[in-house]
Formats: sequence, structure tokens, C-alpha cells
Amino acid sequence: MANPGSLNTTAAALDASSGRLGSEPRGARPRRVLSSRNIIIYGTLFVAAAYYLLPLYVMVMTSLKGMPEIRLGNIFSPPVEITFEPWGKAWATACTGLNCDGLSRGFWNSVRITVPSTLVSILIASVNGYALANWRFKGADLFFTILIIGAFIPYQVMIYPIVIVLREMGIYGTLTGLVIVHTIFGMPILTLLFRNYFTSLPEELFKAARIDGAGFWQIYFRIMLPMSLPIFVVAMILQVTGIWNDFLFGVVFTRPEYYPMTVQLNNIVNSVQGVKEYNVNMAATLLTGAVPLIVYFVSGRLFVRGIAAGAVKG
Amino acid sequence: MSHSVSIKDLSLSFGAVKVLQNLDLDIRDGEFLVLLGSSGCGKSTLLNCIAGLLEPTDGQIFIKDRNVTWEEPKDRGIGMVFQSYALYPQMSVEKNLSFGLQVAKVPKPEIEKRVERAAEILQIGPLLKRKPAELSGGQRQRVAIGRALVRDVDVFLFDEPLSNLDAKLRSELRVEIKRLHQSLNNTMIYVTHDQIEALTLADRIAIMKSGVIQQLDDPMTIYNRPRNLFVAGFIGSPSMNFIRGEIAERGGRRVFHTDGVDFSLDGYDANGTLAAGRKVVLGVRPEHVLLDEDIVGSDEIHEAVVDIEEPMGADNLLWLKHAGHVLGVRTGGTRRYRPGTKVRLGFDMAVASLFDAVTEDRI
Amino acid sequence: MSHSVSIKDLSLSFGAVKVLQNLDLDIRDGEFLVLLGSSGCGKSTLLNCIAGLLEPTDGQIFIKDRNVTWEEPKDRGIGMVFQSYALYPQMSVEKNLSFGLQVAKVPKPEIEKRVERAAEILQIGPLLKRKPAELSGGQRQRVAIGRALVRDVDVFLFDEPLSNLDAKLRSELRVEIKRLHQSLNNTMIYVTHDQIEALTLADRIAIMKSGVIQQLDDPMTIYNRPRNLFVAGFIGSPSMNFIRGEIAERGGRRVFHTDGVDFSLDGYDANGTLAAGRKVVLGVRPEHVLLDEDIVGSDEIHEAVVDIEEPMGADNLLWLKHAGHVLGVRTGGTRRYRPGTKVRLGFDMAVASLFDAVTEDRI
Amino acid sequence: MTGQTYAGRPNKLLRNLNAKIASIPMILVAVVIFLGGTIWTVVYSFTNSKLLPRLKFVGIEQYERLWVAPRWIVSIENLAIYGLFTLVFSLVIGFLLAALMDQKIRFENTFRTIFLYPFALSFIVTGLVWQWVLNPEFGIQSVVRSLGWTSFTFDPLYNSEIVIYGILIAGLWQGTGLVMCLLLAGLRGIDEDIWKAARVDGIPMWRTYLFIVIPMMRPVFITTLVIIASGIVRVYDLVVAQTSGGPGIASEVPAKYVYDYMFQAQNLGQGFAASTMMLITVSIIIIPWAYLEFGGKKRG
Amino acid sequence: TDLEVTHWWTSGGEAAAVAELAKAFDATGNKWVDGAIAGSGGTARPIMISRITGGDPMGATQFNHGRQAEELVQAGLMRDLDAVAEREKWREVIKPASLLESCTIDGHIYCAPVNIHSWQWLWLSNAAFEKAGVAVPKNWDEFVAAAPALEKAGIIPLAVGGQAWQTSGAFNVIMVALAGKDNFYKVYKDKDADFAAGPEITKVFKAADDARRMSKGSNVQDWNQATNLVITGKAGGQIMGDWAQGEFQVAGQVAGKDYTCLPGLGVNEIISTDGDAFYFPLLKDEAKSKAQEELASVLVSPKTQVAFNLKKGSLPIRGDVDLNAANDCMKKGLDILAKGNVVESTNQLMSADSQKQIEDLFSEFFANPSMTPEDAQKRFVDIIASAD
Ligand SMILES: Nc1ncnc2c1ncn2[C@@H]1O[C@H](COP(=O)(O)OP(=O)(O)OP(=O)(O)O)[C@@H](O)[C@H]1O
Ligand SMILES: Nc1ncnc2c1ncn2[C@@H]1O[C@H](COP(=O)(O)OP(=O)(O)OP(=O)(O)O)[C@@H](O)[C@H]1O
Ligand SMILES: [Mg+2]
Ligand SMILES: [Mg+2]
Repeated sequence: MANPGSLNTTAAALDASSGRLGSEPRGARPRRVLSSRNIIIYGTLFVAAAYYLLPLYVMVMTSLKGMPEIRLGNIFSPPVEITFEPWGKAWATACTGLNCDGLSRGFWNSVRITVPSTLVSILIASVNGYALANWRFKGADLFFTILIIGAFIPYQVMIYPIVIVLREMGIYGTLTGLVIVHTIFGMPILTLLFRNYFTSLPEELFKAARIDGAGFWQIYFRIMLPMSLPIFVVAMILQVTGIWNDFLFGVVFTRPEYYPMTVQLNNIVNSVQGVKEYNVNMAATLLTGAVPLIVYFVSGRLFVRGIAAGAVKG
Repeated sequence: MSHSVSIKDLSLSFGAVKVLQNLDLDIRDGEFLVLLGSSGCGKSTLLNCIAGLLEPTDGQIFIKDRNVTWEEPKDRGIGMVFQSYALYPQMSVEKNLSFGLQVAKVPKPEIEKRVERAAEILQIGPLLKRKPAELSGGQRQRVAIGRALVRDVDVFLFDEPLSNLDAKLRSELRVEIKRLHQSLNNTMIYVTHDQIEALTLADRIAIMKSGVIQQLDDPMTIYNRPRNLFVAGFIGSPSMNFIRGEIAERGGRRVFHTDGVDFSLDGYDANGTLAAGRKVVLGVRPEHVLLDEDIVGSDEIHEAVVDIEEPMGADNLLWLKHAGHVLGVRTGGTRRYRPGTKVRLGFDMAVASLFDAVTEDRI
Repeated sequence: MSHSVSIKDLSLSFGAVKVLQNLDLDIRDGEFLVLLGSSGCGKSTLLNCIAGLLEPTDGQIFIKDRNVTWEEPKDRGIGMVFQSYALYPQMSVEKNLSFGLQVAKVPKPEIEKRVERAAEILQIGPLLKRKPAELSGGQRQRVAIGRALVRDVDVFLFDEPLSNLDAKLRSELRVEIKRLHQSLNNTMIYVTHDQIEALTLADRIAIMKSGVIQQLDDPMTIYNRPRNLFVAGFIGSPSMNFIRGEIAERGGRRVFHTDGVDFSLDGYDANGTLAAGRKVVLGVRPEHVLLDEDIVGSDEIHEAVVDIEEPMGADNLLWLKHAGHVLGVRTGGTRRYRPGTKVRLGFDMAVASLFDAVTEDRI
Repeated sequence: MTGQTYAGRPNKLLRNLNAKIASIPMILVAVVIFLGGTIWTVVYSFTNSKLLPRLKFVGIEQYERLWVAPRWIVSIENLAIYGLFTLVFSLVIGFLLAALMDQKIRFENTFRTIFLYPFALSFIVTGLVWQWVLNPEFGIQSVVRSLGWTSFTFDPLYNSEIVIYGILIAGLWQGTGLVMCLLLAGLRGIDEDIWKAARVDGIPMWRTYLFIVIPMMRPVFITTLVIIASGIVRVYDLVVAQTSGGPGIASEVPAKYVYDYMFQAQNLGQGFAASTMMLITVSIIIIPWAYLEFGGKKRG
Repeated sequence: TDLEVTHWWTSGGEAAAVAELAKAFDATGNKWVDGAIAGSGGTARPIMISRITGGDPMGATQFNHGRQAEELVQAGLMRDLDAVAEREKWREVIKPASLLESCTIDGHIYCAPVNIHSWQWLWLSNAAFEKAGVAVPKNWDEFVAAAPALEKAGIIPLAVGGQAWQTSGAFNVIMVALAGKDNFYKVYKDKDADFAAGPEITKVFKAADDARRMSKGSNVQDWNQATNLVITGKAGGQIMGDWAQGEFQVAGQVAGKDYTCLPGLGVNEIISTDGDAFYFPLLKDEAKSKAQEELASVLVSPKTQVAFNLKKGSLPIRGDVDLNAANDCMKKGLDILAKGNVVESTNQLMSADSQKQIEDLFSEFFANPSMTPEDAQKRFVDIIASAD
């Protein structure tokens, strides 16, 4: 037989516990892992990530298979027998013509090309964007418009004129020439990128710096540059990727001793006649892409939030 | 006398909006000029022009008798506190303060000394390592002031520098700014909406309205002899009581006549003659409305009823109803009047003002 | 009585910086609460917590007796004026005002009506088509106020809403805000540094210091019976004169003794007994320092010398030297004293305050 | 005093000197390379240059030939379809991803790198992978069919009707990461206070993005738009690596026409004529825009 | 002396072949500096041309036989090899003579041919025909006849990759095989548009229509993916040049047993003389100029020819060498070559521009079933009419 008294006490206890402070919202809102917001956000992210990763999966799997297995033609199946040989081959022994040292051959050349080209092109374009955004002068917009239209010219069309220009300047075939070419072709997009970013920064800061006596360069280096980290990252992503993966300019405008890694990649991948070694191709591509990828990952921390927070009121 | 800043015929428009109109202003060397004016009248714009941050549509600007109209801000020898602060967000407070000095290649120990001193004055010592985003509104404003204070320039432009500070700090800083001005003896152009600040700091006050300077005079003149209705109404809080009426003659003496009552104009110091029948506006500040026993030497008797009483600590603000007008009166904080009380009313004509009803200028 | 906003044991830290510390605050329904406090004491932070824009480290917040600690800002029924305005830069003024209403699906004619009304109150009618970047500082601030005003909410949070407006506009808007509050009868929490605003608007004033509320009382109590030294010094401008000394007994009557002079404590309304020998601080507001003929009913004679005179329009501020102290005195604007003049000095003990020298609390 | 009143306006050329000096590279590039190169191209498009540019004028013959070439017409149509969809989808997807990345999520860096990596990999090979994945024999179609849905058909690269959409799939895969990055950089510039104000105003997140944040990001969007658009106009690798313009000529694009005729067919004149047509189209769009963008307002 | 040589032989077998050239050149006391850039045509050619016109030329560079370097020569940028050719009697030893003819511009010899590749091969999967239950065809007609059986067995009769050059290549092979060498020349050498519109060529288009029908369903791009269909028995056959053989070899298949090769489609055993040649830009440096001549001489020398072509899987350019090590199919080719059943390749006969137009046409034709052979022929005639 049920005891009504005991029922009462449980009810009271329940009451008391629900009335206790602990169950009331208090302090910071707890972070629930499975909130509907999180489910939507991470769900979307994972679905998107799957789409983006699918080809990578195929590439990695293929690169770990031997050629006979690849001929079987199931691109999604994981390798029956994992082999790292294609990777080794792509890096160290794949032949391009007579030189059988794989991608490693052009690696340092690529570095030698990419570093100065990226730096110079970003520097020039950012200063330019800054001049356009903050120090407008008559006629600047006209040149800028030409530049933007230039962004739409398929750049292969410009090869011959540029060959002529470089030849006349006497720097055809040199590293300097190549850096200049990369700077030229990076300029439209980068200048636009920086110009538009700088216009969106509070103009008051620029004014304050001028009052503080800072000149053109000081404002650029001390005020604008530190406030533009995210856009510099984007510019770097654009340029590092573009230049590192560039093949055409790298061979058209330099001599063989400067040939970048992509020449090897192209040679490994793009042979017209003869046998195609897909596993080596994949490995080579992944290896070549490693440097930009590292740049992406490492530069991530520069995507800081609230870059202009606290700067101006109103 | 040499002029520190001299503005000739300055005009500025933003597209169709005319902000400054043929503005002339001469500021003496070492003068402390306060710019007062209603919100949006063009004060900040004027400062920006002086600093060289906005290009005037027309006119010229001289600093130290040098035509600087087209010079770069950095060559003008100015320091400025921006109304919007404009702190460098990526720099610590300390860096914000020292940036201008570093640019000017001031030696390091000197920079440190000045920053330390500014930080002390502004009470932001403990915040030196923070970024602007981590400061409160008032703290940001102090950093903005500090950035100007550390610099050693001829002309300081302060745009509402104390508006977001608490009263205590504000009065402390007011004193510090005054002291700084006296020790450096440089020129200050100071925008404020705080009348106490204006009256205590200024050598001269310029009152602006819609881009035009209405009156440029020393504080007492501005307060007691405002040139026109706008200036009169603008200065003083609570603002001056205005009563429309006309001049009349009563037995050879001029009186101010309104709504059937007369106020004797004895003691009023007119600019010209007071022709009977002229339509005028009488302006009396709340503290110049005399009540009961304060009234001396007057035989008129005007009765009024207390409508509202607003005690404000040191003072007591009364709103009286009298002959169809509402009059604000300021009395001592210890004298209390219940609403409904009847009081006797008089004006201290020696410090009152009469304005032409049409031109609105003082007569 | 029902509480509109109720804060229990609220703490908030930014990393190592503790901004709010176990703060309790109960605000009644329809109350107008003014938050006063020195710059950086945590006022904006508190408003942000109430609005739900900052997450407290600890504690609870109730609005209309509902625990909203974890609720979204939009579900709290609040309107807010940000200290930094936070206008939507790409929208015209009109859009800035109406956007929140559009989202709330308020009918179009109603939106138009409200926007028009707000624009009229704030005198920004001609600016409705402009973008925030094309406004002056004060105009931006008015838009920020407008964005809150158009909304129909239970609780308004105003963070120094009038700080950048000219005195005239400010007093007009003060009246409008008061009127609005009376007509809507919603709760207002209002941060300001302007004491006039605080004293005229507030039902109660909360004085904060370093994240702790020092006193929460109606304006007159705060002004006349400040709970501690901080409150006393914070309220009133120029601020209260503080004189260190001790209680002494002279012929059965308590006196305040300092530097060889005594001031009778007759008429002082003490919280407890005034034990002789207790170290205290005497606080007297400048307007409670009596000069010459104002002194009534006192047989002590204290002589002082006028050091500085600061005329401030309606008032006259004197700095007197007396027995090694400097005392600020406020007198009527028409009474003038040349520096060097000797004056007789007395304190109005009925409105003075005594503080324990150690605890700094009022006794 | 008299001297100063007459101190005239300083020489205009010397004002902003530093800015002008800093703009010299831009001006040089704009004039010498882009303007000069364009004029050069246009001039040679009226010649019958083959392997080497030679000034043997043939009037508008190259253009006549261009506009009767079925391949060119198809290329233009394809570009229109591809361009429209790429523009819309990469902006939408890119912004969506950027907005998600901006939600203070965990592993932000990892996700960002995942979305961005396709951009890093040379398309010669990733194109091949897409070719595989979309191949009906051993790609997605075969996987789905082997799971039991035997009527499933998904062969975008081998169906002339829809091949351009197949290319779009891979194009978006490659390009949206960069769009996301650009927009994320823009989002990071938005002041926290704006968000606060919107939250207090009770504006839902999506409306805040749509009506407040996106308008504030206008400059970044313009940059992104130009980057996407220039990528579209110059699209080449994507097509070569996946379909070589096939099946038949169903997925040809103008840039490929230009290259093929310049370098494979060794008919520079024809290539230049085609690229001139492209340039004219682009200019027709950009010049009025630039006029609107730069024409009116002035700053600082 | 160091001499930089650019070429686009980069795959494994090709590279090994290049090594032979380098070895032979190095043996003369000079040094072969390798500048390999894969991807003929579109990729490598602009690079080479840029280098030459940019004033920083390489020592020697590969081009296909034909007219690719014509303008460089006319621009005076290339060295003539008259002296070497004279000395080494190239006119006599190089067979077929057409090879040297295409190196000759205005009576001067500007290039050294190194090998012959032929297009005219039909590769058949023995397994596929077995599965379909029909005999392995011996010629094109049998092949066409066997197609329905193959289709029934789920096998694509003819694998054709999606790239444009594969389709036009196949068409030209069909033309040579079905219409014969003379008619082929009438069209491509004489550019006789009327003839191209005639019934002889209509026949060829009919056959191309057959090929198109048979190739339906070969959803691949690259030629070697198509070859792979044949290797795995998913397709019955493929028309492809002799380089396809490498794929069969790598897959471990044996000619005759696993696959069958039919030169000239088994109808008309003629092969074309595509192939590669080296050109020598004019250099200022005396020593290098001398080295260039030495290289030219080495390239054509019998020893180098044997070593190189064995590795490369192509045919030598001179008839006086012995290729015992060659495999079955290659031997067939050699025989045909020895008989002189050769035809100049389209590269030699037509400008790249016209070829490209033809490529575009057949690319469209093969992909678009609604395009009738008549329409295609009409367009073909237009191209021929304006071709050069
Ligand atoms: N992100 C932060 N990190 C560290 N400290 C902070 C941060 N934000 C604010 N603070 C500190 O918190 C304190 C309170 O700031 P709050 O903005 O609430 O002040 P306030 O009372 O509104 O001051 P004011 O009157 O100047 O606006 C300040 O001292 C400030 O320096
Ligand atoms: N870019 C602009 N376009 C159009 N009008 C503008 C622009 N900038 C400012 N104004 C207008 O110019 C006038 C003067 O602005 P200014 O900032 O000088 O006012 P202010 O006197 O400083 O006012 P406040 O006291 O409110 O700061 C204002 O009415 C403002 O609306
Ligand atoms: Mg202003
Ligand atoms: Mg604050």
C-alpha cells in the first residue's frame, strides 16, 4: 500500500531541488555540444568538407596503389597493397628527359622564384592600393581601370609582347625578369584587393597618423600594414599559389637552370606519348601542392577578428 | 600682434551641403580659443580644415603667418584630439601615445618621460599595455587626448576632448589642460559643448551657427552681452528666458511692454536709442530673475506662480508662470518653493539683453 | 513590488581583469535609474550584461521577474543606445531607425510615424537620407538614440546618450526623454557623466566604483547624505571640500577640530554618536560654505583669503585659503571678490557630512 | 603680410608626390603592358600572323572567320552559362562557408584549409581526378549503381547537353575556397559593435548578414567579383584537364579558342582576334562600372 | 661545349631514348644539357618560340616534322645545316626523302630528322573478339562487320578518346587506307576542294560515320585511356599511332597473342612519316655553333638511330640500319618503310592552322550524331578550299 506521506516528501524534495539556484540559469551560458545551432553549423561544414575531400581521397588512394591495380579501374577502393613507391618516385627518381631526380630537382628553384616574386608583387601592389585608396590623385583611376581590364586578358596573349619588352630591357631569361612578370600579372587583382580593403578601413586612422606627423611610408608600414593582416594573407594565398603552381612563365621567361618544380610536375604528368603513371602523377601533384597548403595552414592564425575594434567612435 | 592661426574667407562644401561659409577667424599667439556651436554646425569641419585633413573649397589658412592652405598636415605643427578618437587599434596604449614622437625621432628616454607624464595626468598608467579594444569609452578618450598632449606643437586642436569623462576627472583634466596651456603657451582651439569648460578655459569664445561665426569675444562679454538671439539662447543653462514685446514710454522712461505688463528698462545699457514702439525680445537669464526679497530698487510689482521646482543640488530651478509666459529661475539650492506658491518677480535689467525682433541682433 | 530588472551576484572578468564584482541591483518597474561612476568603472559592461551582449562570469539577471541570464538579447525586450553608437554604416539614417521595426514586422505606416516622430524629437529630419559617415559626431549620436527610441520595449539602456550634444539640445532632449519615460512608463537605465542629467532625470541614482555599487538612492539623498567619501567626492561640481581632522569636545558640544581651529557641529545629523577623538573627514560642498553676511547663528569667526576667483556666468567660484586648506566656494554670479580680499567663513553643518577617516563611511 | 596672401597654389604635379612615385609601377604596367600589349594585340589581329607576329594586314578577315566558326559560337554560349552559374554559386557557397567559418567554430583552421586546398593543387591532375569521378564507368555513377540503383545516370562530362555543368562542379570545387577566404577576410573587418547593435535590435542572423554585413563588405565583394569574373573569362585549365573541350566541341570556351589558335594552330592573328573580342566585351562591362565607381565621389 | 637541347620527350621510354642521344653527343666531347618540357604543341612550342625570339635561344630544339619552324627560318633565326648535310650525304641516306624535304626551306636544310612515327595502325583486342565470338578481323571492313557482335557482347567496337587530335587523326588514317595515297595527296597536298567534295571522299566520310557509330560509349579523354579499354577488352579496337604499343607492352601484352596490329587498317599498308626533327637556332657563340653541327651529325648517324629508335619504339630515318631487336608490329612497320609505302604526314602537308580546323570539325563530328557525313564533308571542303 502506498504511503501518501512518502509521496508528499518526494514531491517536496522535487520542488526544493527545482527551486534551488543550481538549476536556474546562472553565469555564462553553458556551451552545449549538441545544440541545434552546432548541428546545423558542423553538419553543413562536414557535408561541404566531404565534397571538397572526395577528389583528395581519390588522389591519395591512387597514389598509394601500383599501376596494375589502377588499371583495374576502381578509383574509390583503397589500395589492396599500399606502396609508397610512387611518392618516392615522384620526389626523387621520376625522369624528365635526362634528369631522373623527380620533383626535388626544381624545388629550390621554385622557392627562389616564389619568395621574391610573392614579396615583390605584394609589396608593390599593396603600396599601390594604399596610394589609390588614401592618397588619391588625378588620373589614378584611369590607370586603375586599365589595370582592372588587364585582369581579364588571358595572359598567354601577352607572352609575345612581354618577351619583346624584356628582351629590350635586357633581362630576358633572368630571375629578375621572371619576378617582374609575376609582379605584372599579379598587379591587377592584388591592387584591387588592397585598394578596396584600405578604403574600408576607418579613414580617421589615416588622418590621425597624418596629424601625428607620419608620412606616406610611415603610415603605410606602421598603421595600414598591421591592420591589414587578413588581406595580406589572402594576397599571399593568391600569389604563393599562383606563382608556385605557375609553369608557363617559369619556363618562358627563364633559362633551364631556374626551371621551377612545376616543369618537373608538368613533365611527369603531361607526357603526350608514352605511358601515364597515374600513381606517380597523383603523388607528384600532392607533393607540389604541399607548400601552398602549408602556407594556408600556417597563415590561418593571421585571420584575426575585429581588426579595427576600438579605433573609432561613431 | 602676431596671429597664430588665421583663417580667411574659408568655405567648404560636401557636395551640395555647404558646411563652412566665408569664415574669417584670427587667433592670437598663445590664445585659448573655445569653439562653441550647436551640433552639426561645422566645428569639427573647421578643425579638420585647420589641420589640413579637409581641403577647403575656397579660402586660405595661415599658421604662424605662413600660408599653409596646401600644406601637408604634418608640416603644420599641429596636434589634434579627434572627436572619434581614431586610436590605432593594433597598437597598445603606450604605442598610441608614443607613435607621433617616434615618427618625429624624439630620443627614446624623452619619449618615455613624456608618455609617463601624460599617462599620469590622464590616469591611464595601468592601461599602457592594453589595446584600444580593451578600454572603456572614457579610457579611449583619454588615450586620444594623451596622443596630442605628448606632442610639442604650436597649435593644439581639441575636438570635444572631455565629453565622455566623469565630472571629477573632467574637472581635473580641465585644470591640467589649462596648466599645460599656460606652461607651453601654445595656441589651443578647443571644441566643447560644456559651458563650464568653455567659460573657465577660454581666453575667447567663438560661437558658431551653420558654419558662420556669430560672435567672437571673451567669455564674460559673450555671457552678458550676447550679440544676437542665437548666442544669447545658446549660452547659459538653463537657457535665457525670452519674452516678446515692445518698447514703450511711460512718463519719459523707457519700459519693456508685454502682455499688458511693463518692466522698467532703467539700468539697461543700450547700444543705441530705444525708440518707443520697436518690437523687441527681452532676454533674461534664469539667475537674473529676482524673487521676493532679492528685488531691490524697483517699485513695480509682478506676481508669478511657481509651476515646477527642480532641485539640482547646489541650485534650485523654478519654472514660474507669469502673464502667459513660462520663466525659468535659478535660486540657491537651500531656498525651496512648493509648486503653487505665489512669488514676487523682478528682472536685473543691468545684465538683461534686448534684441530686435526682426534682425535678432542685440540693441 | 515587482522588479523590472534584477541583478543578482553578477561578476564579470575579461581574463584577469575583474570588471564587475558580485553586483546586486534591483530596479523597480517603470523606474528611471541613472548609473554614475568614474570612467572605466564598469557601467557599459553592466549594460552589456543586462542586454545579453556580454556573458557574465557568474550571477543572474532577471527582467520582468524572468531569468534571462542565458537568453538572447532579442528575447529580453530591451532597447539600447551604444556608447560607440554602432550605426549601420551602409544604411541611411532613416533605414538605421526603421530597420529593427521592419524586421519586427511593424506595419509600414506605423514605422513611418515612429521614425518621423523620433526624427522630430532629435531634430534630424533633414538628415534622414544621409549615411552615418556624412554626419557630425552629435548627429550620429542622435541617430543612435533614435534607433532605440523608435522601439517599443520594456527596458531602455542608454549609455551616455547625450554626451556629444550641445547644451541646448541636451536639455531639450533631456526633457523629451523624461517625457517619453513618463508616457511609456518603461524602465530606463541611463549612464551619464552629467550630474545635471543625473539629478534631474533619475528616480534613483546608482553610484559605481570599480565594478561595485557604492550607493543606490534618490538624488537628494545621494547629494546630501552620501554614504561614503567616494560618493561624496564624486557628486557635485566643483566637488566637495574635504578637511581632515577629528571630533573634539568643547564645553559639552561636539566640534570638528582641524589645524588649530574648531567648527561647531551643531545641527549635524549624525548616524551614531560622535565620540571625541575620532579621526574624521569633514565634507562641505562649495555652495555650503557661507561667506560674510550669509553666516547666521554662529559665534565662531574664521577668516579666509580669496585666492582665485573664477566667474562662471550664473555663479562665481572662489578658492579660499584658510588654515592651510584650500576651499572651493560657490557664490552668486553677481557677487565679486578680488583675489586677496579677506572674508569671513562658515559651514552650513546641516548639509555637511562627516566621514570616518579609516572606513571612509559617513557617520 | 602681403606676400602670404598671394602665396598661390603649389604645383599640382608635386602634390602627393610619394603617392605618385609609389604608383609608377602601376602606371607603367597599365600603360606599357596592358594598354600597350592590348593595342599590340588589336593591331596584330588585323594581320595574318602565323607563328610569329608579322605586320601583313588582311583587314577584318580574321574576325569574319572567327564569327563563322561554330566552335567560337559554342564557346561564347558556354562561357555565358558557365559564367552565370559560377558567379552565382561561388559567391553564394563562398559566402555561406565564410559565414560558417566566422561562427567561432572549432578547427576553423582545418576547415579553411580543406576548403582551400583544391586551389593549391595543379589542375592538370585534379582535373583528371574529376574526370574519373564523373566518369560513368568507374566514377560516382558506377558506385551508386553498384549500390543497387541501377538506373542512376550521372555522366556530366560525356553528355554534350550538360557537359558545361560537369565542368562547373569541378570549377566550384576549385574556386570557392578562395572566395571563402576573401569574404572571410572581409567579415573579419566588421566591427563587433555592429553585431551587438543588430542583436539588440532583434535582427535575425541571416538578415544581419544580408542587409547589414554584406553591404558593409561591398569593397571586398567587388574584389571577389572581379577575381571570379576574371577567372571565368580566362577559364582554360579546367576545360582542358577534364574534357579538352569535348565531347566534340560541346565544352569549348573562348580562352581555349585563343590559346589553341595561337599556339597549336599557329595562327596568332586568329587568336588575337578572338582575344580582342573578349577584351571588348569585358571593357563594355567594366568601363561604365569604373565610371560609376570612381566618377562621382572623392575621398580624403 | 655545353649545348642546351629542348624537347618534349619526358615519359619513361622517351627519356631513355633521349639518353641515347645525349650519350652519343657527350661522346663527341661536348655536353648535352637537357631541357625537357612535356606536352608538345600548345605547351612546349610557345616556350621554344619565346626563347628563340627572346634572344636567349637553346642550342637545339625538337619540332615535329613539318612546317612548324617555317617562320622562324624565314625570320633568319635558325641555322642551316647545309654543310653537315652535304658532308654526310643526308640526301642519300635519309629515307624516305620526304623527311628531308620538309626540312628544306628555300633550298637550305634546317633540320635533322631523328625518327618516324606513323599513325596508320588499328590495334585490336584479341580477348574482346573472343568474347564476342567472332574472329579477329584482318581489315577495316571485317572490323566494321564484327561491330554488332561486339556491341551485343557489351563491348565498344572502336575506342576513341575525347581529345580532338585523336578524331581527326583517325579520319586521316581512314582516308589514306580507304582512298589511297594519291587521293590523300589530292586533298591535302594539292588542296583540291572539288576533289574533296567528290565521291571518293564521300566514301571516306561514310567510313568515318561507321567509326563514329562504333565509338559510341567510349567515355574517355586521353588516348591511353582509350588504349586501356582495348587492353582490358572493354573495347574491340583503336585507331592510334605506333606509340600506343608502349601501353600494351607495359601491360605485359604480347603482339599477336593478346593484341593484333593492322597497319593501314589492314587495307592499304601505307604508313605516314610523322616524327620528330631537331632545329638549330642561330647562336653567336662560335664554339656552340660548332657543337650544333656536331650534334646534327650525331643525331643522324646510324648508331644513334638504332639505339634511339629501339628505345623510343619509333622507326629510324635511314634505311641502312638494322633493327633486329624490334618487336612484331615494329617490324611490320619497317617492312612497309622498306617497301617505300610511305605517305607524307598532314603535318608536312598543311599548316597547323588548317589542321586545327580539321581537328575541330572531326571533334564535333564524332561527338555529335546529328551531324550527317554530308554536312561534315561540306565543311571539310570549305576548310580545304581555304587551307594553306
Ligand atoms: N576586453 C577587455 N579586456 C580587458 N579589460 C577590459 C576589456 N573591456 C573593458 N575592459 C575594462 O573594463 C573596465 C570597465 O569598462 P566599461 O566599458 O564598462 O567602463 P565604463 O564604466 O563604461 O567607462 P566609461 O565611462 O569610460 O565608458 C574598464 O576598466 C576597461 O578597461
Ligand atoms: N561627408 C559629408 N557629406 C555631407 N555632409 C556632411 C559630411 N560630413 C559632415 N557633413 C555635415 O556637415 C556639418 C558639419 O559637420 P561637423 O562634423 O563639422 O559638425 P560639428 O560642429 O563638429 O558637430 P558635432 O558637435 O555634432 O560634432 C553637419 O551638418 C554634417 O551633417
Ligand atoms: Mg564634431
Ligand atoms: Mg562606457
